[in-house]
Amino acid sequence: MGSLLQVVFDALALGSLYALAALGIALIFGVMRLVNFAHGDVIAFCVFALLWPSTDAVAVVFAGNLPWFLLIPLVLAVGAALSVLSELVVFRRFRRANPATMMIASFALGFVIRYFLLMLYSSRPKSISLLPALSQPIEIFGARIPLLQLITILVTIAVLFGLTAFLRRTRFGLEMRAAAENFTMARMLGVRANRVIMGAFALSGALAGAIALILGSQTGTANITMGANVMLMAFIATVIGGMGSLAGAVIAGFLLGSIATVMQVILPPDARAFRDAFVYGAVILVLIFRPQGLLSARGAKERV
Amino acid sequence: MRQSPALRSLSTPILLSLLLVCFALAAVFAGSRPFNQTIIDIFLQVIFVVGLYTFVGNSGVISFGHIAFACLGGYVAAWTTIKPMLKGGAMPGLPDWLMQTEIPYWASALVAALWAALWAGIFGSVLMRLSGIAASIATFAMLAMVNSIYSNWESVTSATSSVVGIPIVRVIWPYLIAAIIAVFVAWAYSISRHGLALRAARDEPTAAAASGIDIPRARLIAFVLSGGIMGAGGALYAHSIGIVTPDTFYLGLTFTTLSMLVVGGMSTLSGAVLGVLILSTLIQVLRWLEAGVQIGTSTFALPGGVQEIALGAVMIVILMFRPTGIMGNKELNLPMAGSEKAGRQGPEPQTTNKE
Amino acid sequence: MSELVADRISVAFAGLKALSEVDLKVASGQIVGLMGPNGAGKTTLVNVLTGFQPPTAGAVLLDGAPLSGPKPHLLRRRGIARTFQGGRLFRDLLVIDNLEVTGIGLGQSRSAAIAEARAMLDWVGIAHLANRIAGTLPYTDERRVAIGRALMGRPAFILLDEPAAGMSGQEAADLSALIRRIAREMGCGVLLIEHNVGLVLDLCDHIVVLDSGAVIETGDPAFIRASEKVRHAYMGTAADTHMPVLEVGQ
Amino acid sequence: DDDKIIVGFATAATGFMQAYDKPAEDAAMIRIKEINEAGGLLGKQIEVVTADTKTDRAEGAKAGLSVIDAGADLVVVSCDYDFGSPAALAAESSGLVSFFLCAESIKAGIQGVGPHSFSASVLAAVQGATMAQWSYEKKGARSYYRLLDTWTEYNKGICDGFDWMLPQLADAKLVGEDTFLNEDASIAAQITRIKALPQEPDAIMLCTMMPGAVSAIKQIRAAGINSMILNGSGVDGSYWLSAVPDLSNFFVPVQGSVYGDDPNPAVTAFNAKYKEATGGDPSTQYTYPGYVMIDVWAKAVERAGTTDADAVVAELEKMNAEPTLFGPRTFTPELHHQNQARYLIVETKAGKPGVVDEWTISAPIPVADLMK
Amino acid sequence: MSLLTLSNVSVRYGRLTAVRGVSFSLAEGEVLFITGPNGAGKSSLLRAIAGVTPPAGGRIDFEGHDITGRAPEDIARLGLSMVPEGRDVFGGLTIEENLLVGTGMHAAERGWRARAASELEAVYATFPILKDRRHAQAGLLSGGQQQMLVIGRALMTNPRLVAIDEPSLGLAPNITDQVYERLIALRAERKLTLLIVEQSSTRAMLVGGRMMLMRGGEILLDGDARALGQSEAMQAAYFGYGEH
Ligand SMILES: Nc1ncnc2c1ncn2[C@@H]1O[C@H](COP(=O)(O)OP(=O)(O)OP(=O)(O)O)[C@@H](O)[C@H]1O
Ligand SMILES: Nc1ncnc2c1ncn2[C@@H]1O[C@H](COP(=O)(O)OP(=O)(O)OP(=O)(O)O)[C@@H](O)[C@H]1O
Ligand SMILES: [Mg+2]
Ligand SMILES: [Mg+2]
Repeated sequence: MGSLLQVVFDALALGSLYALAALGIALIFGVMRLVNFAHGDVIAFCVFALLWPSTDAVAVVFAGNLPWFLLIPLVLAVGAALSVLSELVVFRRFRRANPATMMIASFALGFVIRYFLLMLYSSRPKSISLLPALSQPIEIFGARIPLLQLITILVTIAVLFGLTAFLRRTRFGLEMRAAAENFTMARMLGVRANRVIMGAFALSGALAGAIALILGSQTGTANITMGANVMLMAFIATVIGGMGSLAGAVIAGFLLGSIATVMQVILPPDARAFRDAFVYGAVILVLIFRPQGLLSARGAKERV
Repeated sequence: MRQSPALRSLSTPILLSLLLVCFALAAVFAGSRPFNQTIIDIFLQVIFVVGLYTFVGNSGVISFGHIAFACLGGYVAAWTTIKPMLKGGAMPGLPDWLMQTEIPYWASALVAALWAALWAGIFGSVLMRLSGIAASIATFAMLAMVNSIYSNWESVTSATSSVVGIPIVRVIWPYLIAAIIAVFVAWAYSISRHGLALRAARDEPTAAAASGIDIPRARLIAFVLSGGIMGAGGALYAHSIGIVTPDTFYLGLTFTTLSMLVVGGMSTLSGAVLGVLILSTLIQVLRWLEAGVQIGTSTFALPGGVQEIALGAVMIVILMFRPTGIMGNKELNLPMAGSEKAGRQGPEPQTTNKE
Repeated sequence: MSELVADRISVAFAGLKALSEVDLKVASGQIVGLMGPNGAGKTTLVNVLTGFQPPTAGAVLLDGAPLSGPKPHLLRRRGIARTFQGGRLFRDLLVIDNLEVTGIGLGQSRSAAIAEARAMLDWVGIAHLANRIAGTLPYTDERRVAIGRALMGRPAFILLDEPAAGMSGQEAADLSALIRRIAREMGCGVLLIEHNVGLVLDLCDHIVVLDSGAVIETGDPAFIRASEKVRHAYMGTAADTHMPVLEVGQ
Repeated sequence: DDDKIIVGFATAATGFMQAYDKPAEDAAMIRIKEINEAGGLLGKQIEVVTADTKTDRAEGAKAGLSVIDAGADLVVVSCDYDFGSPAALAAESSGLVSFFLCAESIKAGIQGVGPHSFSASVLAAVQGATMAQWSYEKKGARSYYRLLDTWTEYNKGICDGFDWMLPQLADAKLVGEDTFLNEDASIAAQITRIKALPQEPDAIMLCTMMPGAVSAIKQIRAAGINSMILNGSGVDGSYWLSAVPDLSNFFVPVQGSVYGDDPNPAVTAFNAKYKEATGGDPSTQYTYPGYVMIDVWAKAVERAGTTDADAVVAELEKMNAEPTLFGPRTFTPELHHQNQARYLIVETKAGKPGVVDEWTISAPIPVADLMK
Repeated sequence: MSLLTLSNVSVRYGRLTAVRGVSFSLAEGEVLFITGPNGAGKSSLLRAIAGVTPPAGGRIDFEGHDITGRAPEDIARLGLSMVPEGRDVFGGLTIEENLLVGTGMHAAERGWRARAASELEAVYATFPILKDRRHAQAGLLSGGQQQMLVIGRALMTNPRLVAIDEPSLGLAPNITDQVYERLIALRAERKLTLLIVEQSSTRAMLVGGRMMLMRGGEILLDGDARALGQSEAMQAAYFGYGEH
């Protein structure tokens, strides 16, 4: 029983990160039909913002030493600011572009951010000690879960409910969803759509900041490509969750983490290296049986 | 007199091929081996982007997975062209007959095309039912699966370690010819009945179904064909540098290829080819700048990393001003439909009388 | 003679009964009108007949045999064609290609498809539009192209969903003539959905009126015109009821 | 040109390989400068040409061709086999000697490039074997757990060496094994498997590299697993230790110490020189093979009296336990790599790394075992 | 005082000129029908007024503000509500949410929520079917139901002027009547000004008011709806008889 619970915890530990990241991706996707590949680089940027620019191997910590109650808002603000900046400078000009164009633009933007970091910090991974107290595992019913992951799970769920309530219940949320569906029509109804979208970017950027904090404290590393893998999994979670459905994205994020964990547990040692092949195979299966996603977002299916 | 549309559009692949020939000639006249290699790379990229275009351009489904077929092709080159002796060491799990096989590079490219097309058929028959972003993710999952398998199947792919001993081909002609063939194949497909049906389905899937078009099947045909092109490209890529590893054929190449296609204009063949030529030229120029150019007495050089930043910025700017890519929805065509000479002879004497 | 029958078709969407036990029959050469208020289920019925919407209960019979498997492209190949409430042309293709593609979808050879497409454009009266990009056409012409496209391969049945919406009187009259020719000259069975009551009453041999997913009246035009039920559920000014009028002097 | 000797560096000046190539290249430059100051090689000054591979294979081939066209007598290629081999293959087909800056796969040499190719470093397998034997002999470890990051060949190489050594150690036992991927955000499931063992293993052989190594180590220690952790050289350096405060019971094999406590004072002197040249201390031991490379190649050229590739290769292949600043080096006609080497053992205790021992595996790892 | 004034407005799409130098003004409380054949430029004109397609030339004033080239949301906030051609419902939102989107622009005013609620009831009273399905997804409505929704939505914002492009498109005859009833009632209640585009002049003749005929991007006729509707000139202008 304890070991089963442990598997659940391990799955949650991995999944919570994907789930939280998926929220940031799903939000922007829901609002703009934009698959924001720059999101991963925003995550990396947030971590590097804690270090002084230097190409030495040893990281020169700068804001990273702040007490947590300053550190956390700072990182969230950096993420939000960079994200809003990217909307102002780049994405605003792509309102009418097709999704593929926006996606490549976001990819190019991510490229710019990545190489900018590379110039300042070199490609060498750097080590930082972020919120070290959070690495301690805690025991629940004989199963172990790092405090950090527990916090991640709680944050994910809180953000999910917060965002959902925000989108469902507030005027701003309603306007955001309307602008997402039909930008021009929303404007014709007096919605200041550009501001609304900027708000979405700010939220998504702050979520990137949150991921940065979690990844940073979990891995102890600042790495130019650190956001990329999480971003990729989050993107997949967004799609199999049902495009634009926040709850779907979160569930799918946890699901991906669980599949990976379960594969790791049940596969014989020789096959474990192929774990990802099984995980992606499962992704294909989910898509084949539920092309619209686990919780298909409302309006996703056009009627004839 | 109007010519048939098919014949009229023939000028597109011809013009594109001439452009490629110009690049090849530039390499020959420059006589520098690194430059020659650069042009070879450009031709390989043309093959990849044209292969991707064959599916993406006609179906409108963004595929993140096509580089998997290049991977399959690259390993076919490894399986069929490495000396049997070497093969045994690196990939002991190969079946005996394959172990003994040693064929020339062009034959390996052909086999690679068939092998990749076969797998495109197998994956495609499952995936082509999906559309939109779900299809994109499914193709990505396919890529990740292939990558995971090839990165770990020690006995037949040598896992993550580079497979060496693939004969290196450093002359430019085979690559030029392959790129031109790819261009013509893509062109022939897009004007074929299958291509036409698929493009119709791209714009209006509902109406296409109501017009009797079997959309999954139409997509599958394009998928198989483009998989074949990618496979051949992958094999030639292996011959251009002499090694293959699975991570050559993963996210990096996927995004380069997609970017070139989208920046060029993903719904036209001209966009596919010009996207490669323009971006590659840009990259090359930036690299020269980065390496330092002599202006007068002083050398001017960009600091390292600026090249990539500039490339990203230029791509964004191009897309800002041309959201449908450089070519938009237009094909490169002779200004005067039907007269094959017009393009090359420069401005024709103005003898036409205006009504 | 061929016959398309909706046999006790029901469709439910998550609690909403869009259609309940609807019967309908169209025979070759016949024009059947389908009327009803907004949301009555007319489009849904067409979707069922063309395979876009699997029915919750009931069956679609073609010449007495049930059609199995809701695959729109297969039903189209068996001769059940339709148009849509919006134009849904292949906007980036030429008009002629719009028709040619349909020929290809039906399995014709390329040259046969082109030949038939040309003949069809001519027959529908829009031969001059052959080389226009479909996306740039005005509304009325768009409708005609859509009808021409649906007529490729000479389907046994054609289902028209509000083809005259947004048309002026004269344009509607031209369309009406075209529809009559489709039935008379091609021998097609036509199912016509229209809110232009005059057009329906004038054109149809037989009319079915739906309301809230159920058939409330069927009969010939004269009968429908006289029906109190239909008037109540559906008719407005067109059947000369009261109409708001601005006070004089404004 | 006849009045100078050209060394061509087809290495990464940008991209992630730069972090590995640059320090080794700097060290090579120091050796070149020393030689030039001492009157040059065969009386000629050594000149350097460079071309950037951009951490890309296709670019690597181009960079190789560039330096060859610039007249290189020796082609130095990227640290890693995958990224260095395109340039090395170009050199091989031009009949030139090529050296990998610090590749640790057996393919970096005859097996993967050809008879003119060498590596300046030591095989990864030797690292795994060294750690296994040393911990067995000196630390009394008996139960081992093997955790492999399948991301690169280098990682697998370490574990291969470990696997080769383990059966030779009487009553040493492998109590479990698992894999992960460098980029995995969490290795919770792998840790659970270790925790599920009836007894904590004496040692965990961790075959991985940066940056995933830090994450793995952090998570292992956070989970309260205190076994010794044995590693390859890839995790050498103190730059990352801040991420795992107070790390202890952690062991790394190195060719020379960057911590200022190398038993050989000449190494410490080199470190000073390096700092003078680059402004920083060497951050990992991967700086050193660059120096060794120029050193052995120059000796071979002197002995051959020419830069002619075949003559130089013949001289290199005669080297048997040739002393260098970082231990003896041997090349044979079968192997252009080190399948046995002296390693310093660095232990990290309460967050402080320092040399605690020196170990050479009892027998070279047979080439046949390395090739399987 | 005129509420809306157009002076010499033109609209271009690339090389094609869809509206050529149109000028007219509309007084508060007036009802103006614009009719004309396909491609006359009616929709383009409306889009220019609403700021969706900025005019290529000319000037538009609304309530004394120059709104030429202003952003659509600013124009909407001045009280000009537009129902575009083709049903632009927010398919993923519920019907009620669709109706409420536009009320947000009054959020700065006091008591806007209460007013929004009463507007909502008024729309539901006109179109009971919308009330029945208030929590259903708008994208799943039938064509005509969507048309009701967009008209209702435009009225929710408490506008001074509504511009509606083909209100009767796809509506059952009795529903069309209801739409007009409601519009006319609103005009009486709060001096709502109406600008309605209809393909045919029949409805304008029934309702009365002012009518303009557009063709080829220009206004050919302008006058009383009933009088114009019956005139020979109308027929001729509509079909362009006697022009060539
Ligand atoms: N996919 C669906 N999901 C849920 N409800 C649906 C769906 N399709 C149709 N409906 C509902 O079924 C009912 C019938 O719709 P249908 O489109 O058939 O009406 P219609 O008679 O064509 O109306 P109109 O004249 O307005 O076009 C409507 O209330 C509609 O909202
Ligand atoms: N977005 C556009 N791009 C290019 N041309 C356009 C565009 N929109 C309209 N047009 C052209 O402008 C002209 C006027 O079109 P508009 O839609 O304003 O006419 P309309 O009077 O509303 O016609 P309808 O009664 O069919 O709605 C037409 O020739 C049309 O083809
Ligand atoms: Mg309908
Ligand atoms: Mg219009």
